[in-house]
Amino acid sequence: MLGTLENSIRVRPISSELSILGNCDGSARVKQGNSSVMVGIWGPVEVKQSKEDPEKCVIETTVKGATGQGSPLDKMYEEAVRQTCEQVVITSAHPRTCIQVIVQVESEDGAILAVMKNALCLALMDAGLPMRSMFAGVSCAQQENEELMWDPTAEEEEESTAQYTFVYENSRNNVIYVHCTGESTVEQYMLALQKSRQVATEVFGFYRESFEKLLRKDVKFQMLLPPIIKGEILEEPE
Amino acid sequence: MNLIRLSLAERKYIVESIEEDIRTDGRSCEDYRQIEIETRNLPNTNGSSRCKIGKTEVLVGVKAEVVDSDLHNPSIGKINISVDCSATASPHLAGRGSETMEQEVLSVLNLLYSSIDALNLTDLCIVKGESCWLLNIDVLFIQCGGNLFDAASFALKAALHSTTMPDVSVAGEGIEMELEISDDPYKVWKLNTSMCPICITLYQEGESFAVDLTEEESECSTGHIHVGVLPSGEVSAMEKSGAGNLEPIALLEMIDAAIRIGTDIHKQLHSHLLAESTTATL
Amino acid sequence: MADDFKIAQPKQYQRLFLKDEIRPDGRALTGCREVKIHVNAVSSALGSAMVCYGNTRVIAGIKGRFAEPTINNPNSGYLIPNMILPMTCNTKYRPGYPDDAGVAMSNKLNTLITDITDLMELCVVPGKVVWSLNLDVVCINDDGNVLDAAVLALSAALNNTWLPATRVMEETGRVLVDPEGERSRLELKFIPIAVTLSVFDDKTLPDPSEDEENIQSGSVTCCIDDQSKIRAMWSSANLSDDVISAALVYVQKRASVLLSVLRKVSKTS
Amino acid sequence: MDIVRAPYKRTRVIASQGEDLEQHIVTPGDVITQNLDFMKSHGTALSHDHICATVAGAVYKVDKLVSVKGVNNRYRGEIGDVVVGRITEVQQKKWKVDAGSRLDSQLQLTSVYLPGNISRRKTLNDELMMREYFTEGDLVVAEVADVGNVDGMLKLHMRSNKYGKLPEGVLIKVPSVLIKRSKLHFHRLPCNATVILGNNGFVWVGPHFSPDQPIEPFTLNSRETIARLCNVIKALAAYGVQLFDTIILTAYDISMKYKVKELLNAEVMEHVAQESYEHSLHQNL
Repeated sequence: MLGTLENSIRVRPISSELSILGNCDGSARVKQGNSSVMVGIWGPVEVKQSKEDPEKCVIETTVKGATGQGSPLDKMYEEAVRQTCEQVVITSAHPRTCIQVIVQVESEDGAILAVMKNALCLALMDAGLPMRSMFAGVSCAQQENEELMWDPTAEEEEESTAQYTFVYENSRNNVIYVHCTGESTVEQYMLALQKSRQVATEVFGFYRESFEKLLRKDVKFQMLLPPIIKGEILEEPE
Repeated sequence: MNLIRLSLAERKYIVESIEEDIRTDGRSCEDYRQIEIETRNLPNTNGSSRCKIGKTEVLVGVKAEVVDSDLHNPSIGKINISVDCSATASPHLAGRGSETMEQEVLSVLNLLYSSIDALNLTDLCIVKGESCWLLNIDVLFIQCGGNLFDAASFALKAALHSTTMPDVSVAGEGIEMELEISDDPYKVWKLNTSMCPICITLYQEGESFAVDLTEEESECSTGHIHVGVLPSGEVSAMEKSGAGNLEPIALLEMIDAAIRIGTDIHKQLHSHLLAESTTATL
Repeated sequence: MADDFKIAQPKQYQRLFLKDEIRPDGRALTGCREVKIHVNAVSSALGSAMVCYGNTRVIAGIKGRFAEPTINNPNSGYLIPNMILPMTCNTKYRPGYPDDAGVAMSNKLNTLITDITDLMELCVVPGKVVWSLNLDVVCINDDGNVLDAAVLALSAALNNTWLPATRVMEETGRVLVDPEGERSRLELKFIPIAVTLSVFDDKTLPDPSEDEENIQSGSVTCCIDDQSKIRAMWSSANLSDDVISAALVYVQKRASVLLSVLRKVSKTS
Repeated sequence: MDIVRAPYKRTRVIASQGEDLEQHIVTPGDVITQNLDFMKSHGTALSHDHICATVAGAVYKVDKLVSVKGVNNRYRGEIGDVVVGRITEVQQKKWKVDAGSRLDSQLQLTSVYLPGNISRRKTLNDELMMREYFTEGDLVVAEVADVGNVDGMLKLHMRSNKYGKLPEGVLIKVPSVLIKRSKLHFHRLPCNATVILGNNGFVWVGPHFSPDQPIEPFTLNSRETIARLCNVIKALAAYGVQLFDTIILTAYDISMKYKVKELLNAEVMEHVAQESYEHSLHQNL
């Protein structure tokens, strides 16, 4: 993707596939380097009465690691995925329903939380769920010489002194999720927060590209395009 | 795996169609859907493959590690298969819902590879009585659309075929023995998969039987047998499961069909894998 | 009447108070509940502490046992944190198996204390026996902000942990605790303090109560150590950079207050 | 025929039009317009004095109403739609029907014509007999009578003798946007088969049938026809071609040069879908 990043920021190639699973409402696979995550979304569907919420839809998340055996980290990832969904999805639009989010890690080589979030965003978009905004996950690792390294591999993460994962949304460019571990000063933290935003902007561009590709491929979309507005643009914002 | 419910009318139509030898998607009873196989798709493994049959999609990864030899079998390596059904196959399978199905597939795969000839395990021995290779084989179902057993066995064979094992050099002796695993990507050897069986599952439907059932069709079947077929056309393993009973004559007929279909798929699988490995090395 | 309104319209209820720059429990917007620390609350543990944040009450206890080290790190001991949220502390937790929230919190504690002490110090007989310290954190009552209380309790407990002296039996090679020997203090490289801010509408409220946690749109937890370094941060709220840097300033201030309390308590014990 | 193969990568793109696609595609969070005179509809929301998109898709504007249509939306339902569904639960005086919408749909006992085809008061006896009429798993065809205001739950009715339980046949699920809106949903095709295109994306293929009469016994030929129809519908749907009776028939004719089971091959599916699509474009011009 990428062309407008600062020279110091390097990320691994990112690729995506959309609508890969036939039996769910939305799905996506995102690969960043050797990390690959697949997300499937069911819903909104009817929910058991015991879990029903009369005002909004309930979000349930399951995260499965690459090895099959559960890891204690999965629970933390589940919490992270649910929190992001609740931030972004307009849950009041579908009361009394439930959305199931299934995250399957296919192979893991660093920046896994960011890859999860990116796959999650594309899958939510693919499912056509109403969202306040898109979001993009960016991981970076701070090395011993205080330099930042974006989209680290597992090895680079291991060697770093601090690891950050930020998730940005695109309507106000705010941060909606932070996961940071290791040791850093407030200044280093703020620097990472601000610089990572550039990567997020690139990821948003990548999302758009992925979607245009999907929509172009399908005649399905052609008929969605209303003939009335073909060639006519809505009012440009002043 | 009772996820879809069919009406009596649909069941009747499906079973009658199989008895008439023209199934709901136009195949005859002994026709397979197309089997899409690609290998080396997981970069962090020694060998891997993805197999798609209709909607069914399965991913297999092989990871090798050095372990201590077994006391009772000092001169052979080990394999360890694990089967996992991703919740992406269906939300009902999240949590413990998929365990029965995983167990069933695992037992069939273990049965296929329980015979010592299936994979030449002596190749996996590094130092007799000291250390050997352990192949950790992860089978992951991504989508389920019927005929999981066969898909898993095809993917497993393809993954083993694509597996490259690093060379190991041994220095010293006794307690001071040290193993050095080379990381040179060209100093590798491949497993001999010529005797790896594949599984052909035949499902009993009413009065007749069929292979490669779709999800809807498996809903209506009463019982099935798994036949492990070798490339030579010999039967290496067999298991009957599910409800229903079989006439001995029908059973013979089914085995006959399994061998016929199995050898054909073996042949095609072999040439496909060969073609793929040559393009990969180029 | 007020109670009905609170149950039916919790968010409106909260907004009415916030408009007047006050929180439902009488605190100022940036006010925190009273914090109490009581170290060595459990006499049978190597180190322990009880922490109260208003009605939230958490106990941390550290128990040591001998264990075999791993082959890769023959001289390193273990620190195993475990967060227990029993059903009795709040009705939202289910009985029986560990609650998801508890597992997620244990993970957070684990990442936080990875480097807290030199694990080599926990070595008893190199390659053979090391100390394995179980850091159990039990929530007695959950009235919001359990994570902060848990981190504070854990820090206070670790800061007051004394390892007993050991001796090795000549004949059998077994390791025993020597009750007469001099105990050694567990040296910490840093003392982490967690400060949570709850985000509601456009306000960030420190030290949320349970009612506030139920209606918040997200929260930020920042862990700062005694050298003012960020040790961990978990945030699930929609925040601009300005809000984050303002929050960090607040967190630093608050952490230094808590830290001085913790130091005072440790000294007197 | 080769069974084992490498995965098929779709290369050809059926659609070639839509050069000006970009300006109509929005992703969630994009500002559609700042002009608040517009009324917002599906797929849009008000945020910070802008009308923003909440789904990824195309902007749609009718007079002052703006909406964004996404690709994979669940079936929403409109009054008067004909839907095919599966009974999931028998409850007191009503059935629950899975019709692919967000919540299971409801079918009241009072809104069903019972055998005898007369609209009469339902007795306690009828209530006890509910499982005799429709039981769990049965496929039914019905009409949408009402759409719930808040949660969008569909209420169905069967007050016509064309609605009711479906006999032996095959159900195919396609995305609901692929069903072309039309007045006719029951298509008695000349190839001796009936196709019901439910607005909810559930397509039923089976023999000709009429209420209260047993269907003719199947022949090899009729089974083959049904299988062929199923396969071409799947092929068209896989490539996102909108479904209506003539395109299905066109595709059916085009597919005649292949054996039925060859229609399962990705290449053949693509070929059939492409040719039928081009053919239908031609006819429309």
